[in-house]
Amino acid sequence: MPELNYREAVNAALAHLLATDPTVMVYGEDVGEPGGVFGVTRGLRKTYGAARVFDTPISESAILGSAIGAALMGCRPIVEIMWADFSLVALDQIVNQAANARYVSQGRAPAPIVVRMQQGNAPGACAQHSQCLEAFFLHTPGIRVVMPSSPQDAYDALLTASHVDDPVIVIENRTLYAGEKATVRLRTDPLPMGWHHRHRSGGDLTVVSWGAITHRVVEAAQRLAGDGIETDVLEMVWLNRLDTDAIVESAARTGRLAVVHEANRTGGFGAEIVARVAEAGVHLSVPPIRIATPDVRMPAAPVLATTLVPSVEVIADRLYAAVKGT
Amino acid sequence: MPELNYREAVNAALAHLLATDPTVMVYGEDVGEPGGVFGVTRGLRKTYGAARVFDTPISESAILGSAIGAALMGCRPIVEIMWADFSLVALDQIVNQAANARYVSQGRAPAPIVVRMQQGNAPGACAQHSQCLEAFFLHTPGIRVVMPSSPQDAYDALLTASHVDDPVIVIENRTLYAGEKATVRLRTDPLPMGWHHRHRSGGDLTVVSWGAITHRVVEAAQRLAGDGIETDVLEMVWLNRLDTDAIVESAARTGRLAVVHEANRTGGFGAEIVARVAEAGVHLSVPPIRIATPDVRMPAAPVLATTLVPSVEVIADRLYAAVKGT
Amino acid sequence: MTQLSDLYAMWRIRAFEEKTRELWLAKHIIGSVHLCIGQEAGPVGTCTELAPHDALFATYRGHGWALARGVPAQAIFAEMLGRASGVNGGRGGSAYFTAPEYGFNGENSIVGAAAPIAVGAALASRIDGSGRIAVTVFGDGALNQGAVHEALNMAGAFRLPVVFICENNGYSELTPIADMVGDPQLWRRAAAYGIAGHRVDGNDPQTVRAAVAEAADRARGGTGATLLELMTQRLVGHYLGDAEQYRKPGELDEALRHEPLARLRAALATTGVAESELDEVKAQAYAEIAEAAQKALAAPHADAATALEHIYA
Amino acid sequence: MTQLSDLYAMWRIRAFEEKTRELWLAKHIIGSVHLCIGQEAGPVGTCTELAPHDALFATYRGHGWALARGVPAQAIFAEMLGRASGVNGGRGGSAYFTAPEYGFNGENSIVGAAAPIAVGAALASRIDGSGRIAVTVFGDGALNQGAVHEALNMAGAFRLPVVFICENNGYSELTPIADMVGDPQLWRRAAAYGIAGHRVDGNDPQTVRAAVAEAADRARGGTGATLLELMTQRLVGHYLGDAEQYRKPGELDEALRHEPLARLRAALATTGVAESELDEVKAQAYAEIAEAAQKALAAPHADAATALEHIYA
Ligand SMILES: Cc1ncc(C[n+]2csc(CCOP(=O)(O)OP(=O)(O)O)c2C)c(N)n1
Ligand SMILES: Cc1ncc(C[n+]2csc(CCOP(=O)(O)OP(=O)(O)O)c2C)c(N)n1
Ligand SMILES: [Mg+2]
Ligand SMILES: [Mg+2]
Repeated sequence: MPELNYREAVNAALAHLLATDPTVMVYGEDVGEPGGVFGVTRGLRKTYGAARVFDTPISESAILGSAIGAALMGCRPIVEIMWADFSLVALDQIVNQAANARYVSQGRAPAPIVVRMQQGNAPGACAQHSQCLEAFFLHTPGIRVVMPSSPQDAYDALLTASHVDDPVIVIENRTLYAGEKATVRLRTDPLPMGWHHRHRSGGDLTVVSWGAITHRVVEAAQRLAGDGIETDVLEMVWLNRLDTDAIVESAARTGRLAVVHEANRTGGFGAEIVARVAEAGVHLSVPPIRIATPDVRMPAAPVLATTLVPSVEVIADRLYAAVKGT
Repeated sequence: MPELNYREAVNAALAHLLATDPTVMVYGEDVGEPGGVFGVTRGLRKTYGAARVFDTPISESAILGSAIGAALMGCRPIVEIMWADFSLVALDQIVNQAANARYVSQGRAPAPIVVRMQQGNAPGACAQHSQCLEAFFLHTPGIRVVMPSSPQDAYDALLTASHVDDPVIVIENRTLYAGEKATVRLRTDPLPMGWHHRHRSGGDLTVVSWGAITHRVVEAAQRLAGDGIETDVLEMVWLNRLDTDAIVESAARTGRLAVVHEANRTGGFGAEIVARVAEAGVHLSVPPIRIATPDVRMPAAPVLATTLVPSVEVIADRLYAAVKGT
Repeated sequence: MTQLSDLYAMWRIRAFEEKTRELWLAKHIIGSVHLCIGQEAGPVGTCTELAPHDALFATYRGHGWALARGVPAQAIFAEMLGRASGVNGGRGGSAYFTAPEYGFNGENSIVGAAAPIAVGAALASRIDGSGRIAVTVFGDGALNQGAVHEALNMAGAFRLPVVFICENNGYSELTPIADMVGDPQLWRRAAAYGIAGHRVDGNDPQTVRAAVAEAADRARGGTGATLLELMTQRLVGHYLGDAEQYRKPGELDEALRHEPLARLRAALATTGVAESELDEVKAQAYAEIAEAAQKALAAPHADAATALEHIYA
Repeated sequence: MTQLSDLYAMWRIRAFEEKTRELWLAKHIIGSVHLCIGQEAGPVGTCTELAPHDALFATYRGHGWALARGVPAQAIFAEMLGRASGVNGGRGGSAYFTAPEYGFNGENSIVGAAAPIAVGAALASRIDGSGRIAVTVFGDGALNQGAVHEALNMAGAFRLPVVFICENNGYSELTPIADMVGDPQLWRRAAAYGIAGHRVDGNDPQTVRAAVAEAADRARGGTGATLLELMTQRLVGHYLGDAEQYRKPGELDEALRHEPLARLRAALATTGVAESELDEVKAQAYAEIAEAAQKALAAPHADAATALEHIYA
């Protein structure tokens, strides 16, 4: 099993899909010849040819719309939107087009596209290159959403997404691409979608998170363990399909709930998690909390941005307070 | 005080704004000469001239973007997006542009646009003309959102929106335009934003809703009153700014919470309401409920659609069950 | 004889649209309906040039295109009537149904959104060996939509087998297209994309056919896309219920003098086809359509219990 | 003498960009930075033709435009350095700052998004009596974005006072524009919108100036918009850190022979300006910029406690 970083894992998944499924195409801006602005698609065009791996004009509606059209004809396109923020120039194609295809045709003309995008803040990024938009896609019935944060999940998410017969948004994170290498099992049979990870088991507090910020959550949870606080840390790799039962089970057991996401607080998917737990009738001993970026636009200066996106310290402090009541 | 239906109330507000503020422009597709596909802007072009009231190409990005540009120059444009669904071809201009203008310029270059749109299902409407998208705008810091459901609120919402120095999305509903006339006070001093209505006062159950479905909620609440169940019915006309305190106060008092919206359930703004009440530490005697359109695309056939959008009966039954536990 | 079959095909569409209006007025059909009365020559001239495996993407004004492509009238009526036997079981309705088994890859109720989708169908044919070409139909106003521009550009840059058909009926809903563009000769936009462009009489099925045949050849031959501007007029409102206050005096009378059915009928009469035969063609079309509507009306409504099916695989 | 002041203005931009790179390499500036080295003639030739009340909208590659419009170098450095004294107090950074008090109405980090915004600034001038014209700058690749198309069309249809400036530097990020369009003569797209269009040498400030002057006259005269394609080349990567593997062999050497500073210097030398004077102009520009950077570096960082201000009015 090879040692791969996140970027290499995505690349390996794409290579595998191109190699095994002749209907797979991989395209987007700078995706072909240059191999992607983050190097994720490097080498694929050379191996799999310009008809299947190619660059496009700066035309997100054409990228997404054409993916839908190709999927309607039986292909399995995997397209890239360079930043989740840019999907907003073409959201129609995801929400009004891809999401409806299966339902309206009663299953006869589905649009099983895979849209890779990456999102979130990175040092110095401006407000137009920093948003976490998963909540938009999660409020769109008909669309699946997965947010891998490790090389293994990056590989598995893509493999599964390409085999799922629904449109899937795979949300990556550019701060992870060049991260540490890990042993990645290059499975060839896709996992069933919907998995999550329990990073720690504990009885004091349920902590639910997803995406890159999970790394901070895990670190914060480690610190809490040093204080004798045992958290149950769930990373929901798939947000749709979501394993609500796992969350409810944990929250019912610990009696305390925190949700952590990088997206802005109001209307973020954390609200949905809290609502589902409340609706399930789980009795919490203290009110649930959401740890998120406040309702703000993202400033470019790192000195400002770092006070907004929850840090390990902020997460640890708030989790601590949730348990110790301070 | 005149008797106006919803459409006439919107028209009256637009006329007042055009008459009193020379920087107001009113434009959009079919808005000028034809007076709008719903007749909302009828007569305005004739009175206020083609430079201020005009039709546009079918170019939502140009409509929204140009509104921002005009606002940056000191104008107060009021533009129409014919259906909320169509905003998805141009969401960038709202989320990446208008929402950022004030923050990034530290208040020196705000974009106080008003975007009127209407949304929701109506009999026979297809999946691309039926969505309720308020949750998208409510997850966009920097944007205000108001959803009037009565002629008076339609008038007041627009008046206030045009005076607010932030971008405001005014979400109307086409099923209301030709509704019953009501006495409308044509105030000239805008109300401060953020208001809500308490349609009924009661101690058994807090019911929070917004938009056109509020009419069904009020009717359902009346039925419940017949069964001796007294509900506290809050219509949140403004969803941003939201009067969270009013909701929390009511829920704390009744110990029961239901949120009703027409938007799809998962990731709808109902989740935010439930989450805020839970976070506030309100002790509910029964789990909160959300009554919403399930996670589905909207079928055109009324016989199908009516089983999906919560009806008065469904709302009444679920509210009843929330109180009586059946 | 092509011209007689064109006449029949166009009467069928006309009859279908008239029956649709009748059903709408009688409140059997609920919701927005966009008729193509006056625009029948476009679909009839085009669809004979398409192979079964070609892809066709239309708009909300798509009944005529679906019929010309072979979708059974009864299934479309049933769709608009919300019947289980509707081509989409009532999910799509008048303005958003699809019938891929007939090579009719769907209406679309978002202006211009199908153009990039059609480009994707053409992209697919680069790798699937199908030889498919893709045709996308939209109105004059749709050319002002960003997505259409992106589609035209991508098709031009990649020399994809796409035929872009713009039905220029003079209006975008209630607004004259001439007021919404800098150059009302819309076909000239093709040059910007490096693709072929032509404006043709869109009320004559033979003229349309010849133009489409040439464009389809170009597409199949691998030399690229075409933008065809079909000049036509709708003789009815944008949608049912449209008060049409935007019409100039005499405009409709003038339009009636160029409308495709009267024209073709007159042309055929000149070539010696008997009036009785021409009447018979019309009568047959109306009879076929009446029967289809009748059967659709008699079918059971969609089952509400199925409303949540097919959201996900 | 215009040409000497052009030389100075261009050296100022060059010096600014080089200093920016230095600060980025030293990790004083964090995040994406897009330099306009090689493209200095566009902003310098353009901005002299704009009145203070005109509106100018640029892109992430906007330092040169801001400088030419009069935004102080120090305030831009401070912005990129995240200082409280930055032109937006560090909110915008290198790629998304605005300085409306200088008639610089902002960079934009969404490709093409500023074009419709500029159209709105022109719309406003129809009712506010300001006589303002709006200028929007974007790259070659941006012309393939739907929003730019919609902006061009609206400006054409309404004959609005807009000058669309396309800086064609041959690449959209890492991809050659020639591969992404059907016709690489981008200026020809103007015809589709019924507006004037020209391609000019974008590396000569005087040529740019003349073209902009004509376009501005047209705009001020009420006869409509113009699309100007400025042919230029960036001598550096798309962003700092770009490995530029997409360059063809010899491409940069060739580009260096046409780059605006060397050209103007050589031209001035031919007309008899002393080498020493030319050196002095350059030295002055570098000195001014070095001092601005120095001051910016010395200023205090933005105050984290203010990060939540100005979200709403
Ligand atoms: C993106 C979008 N904007 C607006 C509309 C509303 N709308 C529906 S049809 C139409 C006019 C289209 O005109 P044209 O393209 O000329 O087609 P026609 O209806 O004349 O066939 C408009 C504006 C829409 N459906 N989608
Ligand atoms: C809508 C959108 N899509 C993609 C991007 C990513 N992106 C940033 S710059 C760029 C290339 C722009 O090329 P061009 O317009 O030629 O301008 P240049 O950078 O060459 O000045 C791209 C694709 C973006 N910022 N916005
Ligand atoms: Mg039309
Ligand atoms: Mg470029």
